[in-house]
Amino acid sequence: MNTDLRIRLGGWELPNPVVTAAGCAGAGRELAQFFDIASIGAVTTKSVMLEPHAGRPAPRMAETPSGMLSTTGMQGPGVDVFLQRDLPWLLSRGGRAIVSVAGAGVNEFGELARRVSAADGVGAIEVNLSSPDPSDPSGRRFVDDVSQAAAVVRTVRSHTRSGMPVLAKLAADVPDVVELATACVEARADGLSMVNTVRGMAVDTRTLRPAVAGGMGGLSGPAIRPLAVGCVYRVHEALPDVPIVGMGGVRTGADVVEFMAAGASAVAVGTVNFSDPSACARVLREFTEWLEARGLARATDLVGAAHRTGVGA
Amino acid sequence: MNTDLRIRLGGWELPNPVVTAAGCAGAGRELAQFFDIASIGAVTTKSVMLEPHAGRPAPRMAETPSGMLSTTGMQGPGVDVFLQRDLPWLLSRGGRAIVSVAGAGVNEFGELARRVSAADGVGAIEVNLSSPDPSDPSGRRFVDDVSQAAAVVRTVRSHTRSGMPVLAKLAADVPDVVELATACVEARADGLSMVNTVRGMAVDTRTLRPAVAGGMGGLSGPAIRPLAVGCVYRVHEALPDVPIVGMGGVRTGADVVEFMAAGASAVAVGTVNFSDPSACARVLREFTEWLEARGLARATDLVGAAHRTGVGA
Amino acid sequence: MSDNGPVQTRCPVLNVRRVDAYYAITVVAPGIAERFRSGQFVSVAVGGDHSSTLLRRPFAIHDVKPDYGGTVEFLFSVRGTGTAWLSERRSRDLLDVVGPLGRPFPLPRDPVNCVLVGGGSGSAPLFPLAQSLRRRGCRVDFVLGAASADRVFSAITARRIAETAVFTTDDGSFGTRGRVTDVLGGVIEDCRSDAVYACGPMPMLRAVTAVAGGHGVPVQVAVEETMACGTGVCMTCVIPVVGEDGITRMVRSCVDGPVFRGEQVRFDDVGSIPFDALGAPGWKGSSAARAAESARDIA
Amino acid sequence: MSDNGPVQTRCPVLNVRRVDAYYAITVVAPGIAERFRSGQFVSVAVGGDHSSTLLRRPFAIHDVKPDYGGTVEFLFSVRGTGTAWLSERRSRDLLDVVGPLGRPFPLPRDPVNCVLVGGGSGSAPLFPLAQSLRRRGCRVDFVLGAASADRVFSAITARRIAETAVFTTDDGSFGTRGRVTDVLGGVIEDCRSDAVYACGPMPMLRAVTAVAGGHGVPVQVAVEETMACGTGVCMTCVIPVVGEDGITRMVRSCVDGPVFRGEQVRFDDVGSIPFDALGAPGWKGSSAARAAESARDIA
Ligand SMILES: Cc1cc2nc3c(=O)[nH]c(=O)nc-3n(C[C@H](O)[C@H](O)[C@H](O)COP(=O)(O)OP(=O)(O)OC[C@H]3O[C@@H](n4cnc5c(N)ncnc54)[C@H](O)[C@@H]3O)c2cc1C
Ligand SMILES: Cc1cc2nc3c(=O)[nH]c(=O)nc-3n(C[C@H](O)[C@H](O)[C@H](O)COP(=O)(O)OP(=O)(O)OC[C@H]3O[C@@H](n4cnc5c(N)ncnc54)[C@H](O)[C@@H]3O)c2cc1C
Ligand SMILES: Cc1cc2nc3c(=O)[nH]c(=O)nc-3n(C[C@H](O)[C@H](O)[C@H](O)COP(=O)(O)O)c2cc1C
Ligand SMILES: Cc1cc2nc3c(=O)[nH]c(=O)nc-3n(C[C@H](O)[C@H](O)[C@H](O)COP(=O)(O)O)c2cc1C
Ligand code: FES
Ligand code: FES
Repeated sequence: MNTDLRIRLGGWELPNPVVTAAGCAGAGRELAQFFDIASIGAVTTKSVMLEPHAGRPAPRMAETPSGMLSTTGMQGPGVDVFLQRDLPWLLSRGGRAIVSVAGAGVNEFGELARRVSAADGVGAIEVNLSSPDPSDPSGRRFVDDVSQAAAVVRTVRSHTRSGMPVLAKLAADVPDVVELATACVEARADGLSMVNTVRGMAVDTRTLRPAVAGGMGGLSGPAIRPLAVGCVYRVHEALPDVPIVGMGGVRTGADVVEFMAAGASAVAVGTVNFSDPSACARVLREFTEWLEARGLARATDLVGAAHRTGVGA
Repeated sequence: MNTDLRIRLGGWELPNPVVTAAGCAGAGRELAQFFDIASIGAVTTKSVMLEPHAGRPAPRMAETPSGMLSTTGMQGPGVDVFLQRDLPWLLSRGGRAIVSVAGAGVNEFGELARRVSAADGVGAIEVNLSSPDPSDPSGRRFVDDVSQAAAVVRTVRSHTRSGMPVLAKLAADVPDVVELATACVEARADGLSMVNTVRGMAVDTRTLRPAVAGGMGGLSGPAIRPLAVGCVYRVHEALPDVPIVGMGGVRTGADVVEFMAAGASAVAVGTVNFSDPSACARVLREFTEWLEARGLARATDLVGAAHRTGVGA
Repeated sequence: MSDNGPVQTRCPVLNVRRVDAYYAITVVAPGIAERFRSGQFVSVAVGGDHSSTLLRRPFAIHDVKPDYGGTVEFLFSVRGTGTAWLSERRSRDLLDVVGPLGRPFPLPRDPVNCVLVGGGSGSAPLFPLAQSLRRRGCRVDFVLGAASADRVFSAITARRIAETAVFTTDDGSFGTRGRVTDVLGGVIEDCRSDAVYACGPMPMLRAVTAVAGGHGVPVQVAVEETMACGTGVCMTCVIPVVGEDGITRMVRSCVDGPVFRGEQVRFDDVGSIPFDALGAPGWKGSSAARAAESARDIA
Repeated sequence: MSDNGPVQTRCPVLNVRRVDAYYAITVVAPGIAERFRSGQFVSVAVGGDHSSTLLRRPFAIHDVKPDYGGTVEFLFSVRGTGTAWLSERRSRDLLDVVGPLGRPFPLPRDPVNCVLVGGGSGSAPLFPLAQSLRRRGCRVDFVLGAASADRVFSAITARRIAETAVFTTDDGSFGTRGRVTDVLGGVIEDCRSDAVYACGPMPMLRAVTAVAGGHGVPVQVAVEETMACGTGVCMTCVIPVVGEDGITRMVRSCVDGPVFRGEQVRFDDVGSIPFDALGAPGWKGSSAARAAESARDIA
């Protein structure tokens, strides 16, 4: 059977729905040692900032049941190095790029969008609204203030060349994810990526100190999948025409099915890249086999299936 | 060594910090087949409502990575039956009772508090603020509105006989758990129980339908422990003198240590009672062994240790 | 803590066998074996101490033997992660097993004629039941159905224990093509059955109850609802059942069942809350109903 | 996908041995064996497919043999859930192993004198290193330390391979009572060492670096930072390292290490972000530094 795996994010077509999650695949180079990086839908690159950032002190991670806590704090070389060194490498291997941007303050987002969308070969821009705003000492995130989040999206959209999709990356631990999503779409986001890590903490029972430096970290991995699927489901219900990149704990092809049935058009593999460096290729294979076994001709037919009855049942 | 396990919740002393979580141990009768129910700190009973409630349709549960989703919807026989049948049984076996109450609307909470605190032998009242208010068709929870939550606590406090501690049970998925906790304490809660299940969802990939009836369910189990520990840590930081009953994914004695180090005075075992019916006794034993191995003489010395440096290290 | 309630034990696996499409695991569990009555089940922890699959898996007890102080056997087909893990166990591995759980089949006082109806792996609890009934002098007849020949359960044993044994398969690869209910009426007539016992999926139990009712014969059904705890504390396994007092309650199939009188189960309403169930949104609690409720189960 | 990069394979366990306080696991992994250079490590998935312990565990490669196409051995002590699970593996079980990972020890071009310093299980990577150095005609001396006698690593092998081998234990139960650094200076003098190689906990590496520096001898250290991925994508394993250009960067110990030149590691600042590190809050990016950065690693 010839299963049609193609999906669309706004005006951009991807060969299949499996992408990487920002910050969990670098810019593709390391994982390309384990599978053909051009074979998956796209690589979402680690959020890039205007300037180099050294990130947070160690320890930066702790394992938790079916998940992990981390605080890398946006470490990266800055947008210049990214555009000169990392992006060209990815494109040279035939990879498709969703470039995640993180600004310190609204204006930086505009500058980042301008530079990134001017670069050759970028497929889409993802706006990281869920990491703490480095320009705000209180540690507040853009998603904590719906109007701030919308302002960032509006700025990015207006600095991004037309036709290039802008995806707003949301968090699950917000007062009302549907309200946030709606505000981002009204600010002209072409799609939504959801969800980012969820704030949490672990105590190291050997030292009796917080297990990651600074106390709170971001929880990711299969543990948070029900939170993520719930967000995707509710947002798709409210905004059925807006493409969603679903993520949070994807480990198998069946998890891709779960996210797509809840309403995602594409699905990102994050933390599981750490535990299984060939995960993206395996997940894509398992997903394809699932579609074939169910006799579904098009991957897109799955999108939102859990909102209807009797799809492919 | 003679380790002192006693802890206090307001004016009430418990022989040790291990209690059951509401809705995860009935009123103690079923688990008493597996261990001596009087040996643990207390039994928190399933939230009782004024009238009998049939709860939500099936399927009511789905397994998720290191957790489960559930929607039982407050099924129960109502407060009369509880006070005549369930509570006396628990007390007859020497058990200590924290009675969880759930009202449909603020007034019912007052009536419940009046009746429960008038009954003989109740140790404390826990106010379930985190399940949907059955009198509100939108499915909103009391915790979603800080002033509503405070109003409920105030009402319960004023209908509860003086000297009996009132614990406000909070959720993790609220805009600001510290603000909520502070409002409850200002409304004269003597302590806080945290956290309840976190809203989430799973899709059954066989049927492509939501795995629990109604779509969204409550996520519990070890998966949510980092969320719960994070809430306890932040609230203890803000309100160091308020006793906290910590819960969310407790599975072992080390997890009790983790919650206490984050700031809990007592720690509840919930979902793990389902997978291991003798869990409470095992967890208490493991916790005691941990204290002995570290040479800590008093369990209370652990409370908040992660906020200081060098405790018992 | 209790002499006839369930116990939790780490039991050594005696052996794991393949039986057609099924696996049979026998564990050494004297405490469970000595308490067992037919219709009861065990719940088994899967995946080891650090597994991400938190919940136990329930399995009907298929056989109990006195060897090694008492062994317990259960059968299963591989369905998902838990049963896949179980199928990989080897002798001497330890399993954490809780049991026996649930209410057993009520046994007739007199030596009456009983038909035992099972579907696929749901047939498991009928075998110890058949033994108990035979010991009481009852006549036992079997009707066993399955999707295909390799899923028909212990056909040889059934033939050995029972007076007659009729088999049906969906694909006709063994016995009669069709469903158990296609042949059940005839068996009840031919064997002059006084009682029906049935285990299997909910739609089958509903159809069996209808056939038995049509013949004026009482039926006991053992249901298989999804269960988080199996011990009665989680309230996730409920189904609507009409009590002796005529009131419908959402009862726990793990401790109030899994065995119910067929006509008391509101099969049409499984998966919903009937409007007239105790405490349903539409329910108006009469003081009589409430008094009945508080009188119930006061120990 | 690449000829000298790491590979991911499901490898059969050849055997699991106890060696004093340690376990040694040998797996059949030709792809890893053929690529291996000393100082590199493997990362192993633990707990099975449905484990709640998501992350791999990193272990230094202790030995590589040509048997069965290529075997790889690593040693570990039981510390937590992952190592406990590993200690229960049996021959023929499959392990999901990724490797070889990390930058190997740089080897001297000339046949110089080398001291190899290890602490506890941290000594593992020194043994294949010693073999490589010997093959190049280098003189090898060992200084191995541990908490107690049963934690001293492969004393016999060390004596066999090396010109001299000195042992220290914290409790004096074997060799000299004290720490490796108490004896290291003497060994460097006595053996006229030209280079030091060290593996073990961070405080030991720092002390060794200080001693070697005091004797004007270069030192290569292999660090053990907590690692989520081991392949360079997660950025959780970073430590502050001074580059050839004098700029401090937070570098990934899994792919930029685990081997570093001792004097380049800012041991005092491990666990923090030095104010002058590239991109630190206090850092003022000069255009020169930025240009250097973008020139770096452009493939
Ligand atoms: C009282 C009772 C007795 C049973 N006896 C038997 C038996 O003798 N032989 C047998 O093969 N099976 C029996 N089952 C069904 C058996 O429990 C399931 O096949 C098993 O739980 C599937 O687990 P899994 O991890 O392989 O499947 P998964 O689908 O991965 O399980 C996921 C979750 O769903 C639950 N679940 C899945 N299928 C069922 C089901 N059919 N019924 C109830 N819960 C389910 C699991 O317990 C688990 O919580 C019985 C069920 C009940 C309630
Ligand atoms: C490059 C490298 C090489 C190593 N080589 C060896 C070796 O040859 N032999 C050996 O015994 N140990 C070695 N270690 C340490 C080994 O990885 C840990 O002992 C092991 O991960 C502990 O896992 P656990 O599940 O038993 O412990 P847990 O404490 O349960 O592990 C929890 C988490 O902490 C991490 N962790 C725990 N201890 C360490 C540690 N000391 N270093 C890094 N991460 C840790 C684990 O990887 C895991 O993510 C090495 C570590 C690194 C980074
Ligand atoms: C170590 C780590 C680094 C991350 N870095 C970023 C980032 O730079 N930008 C971003 O938008 N999300 C980042 N995330 C969030 C992931 O993209 C993803 O949204 C989240 O981890 C949930 O997916 P998962 O459970 O599959 O990992 C990071 C997550 C982890 C674990
Ligand atoms: C099946 C189930 C029923 C619950 N019922 C109640 C309840 O009646 N009242 C309440 O306050 N919390 C209830 N909870 C929440 C638990 O008390 C606890 O806060 C939560 O499950 C987190 O702890 P855990 O991860 O240990 O289960 C319930 C949880 C579960 C899983
Ligand atoms: S399975 Fe928990 S009450 Fe029945
Ligand atoms: S462990 Fe992930 S980058 Fe080093």
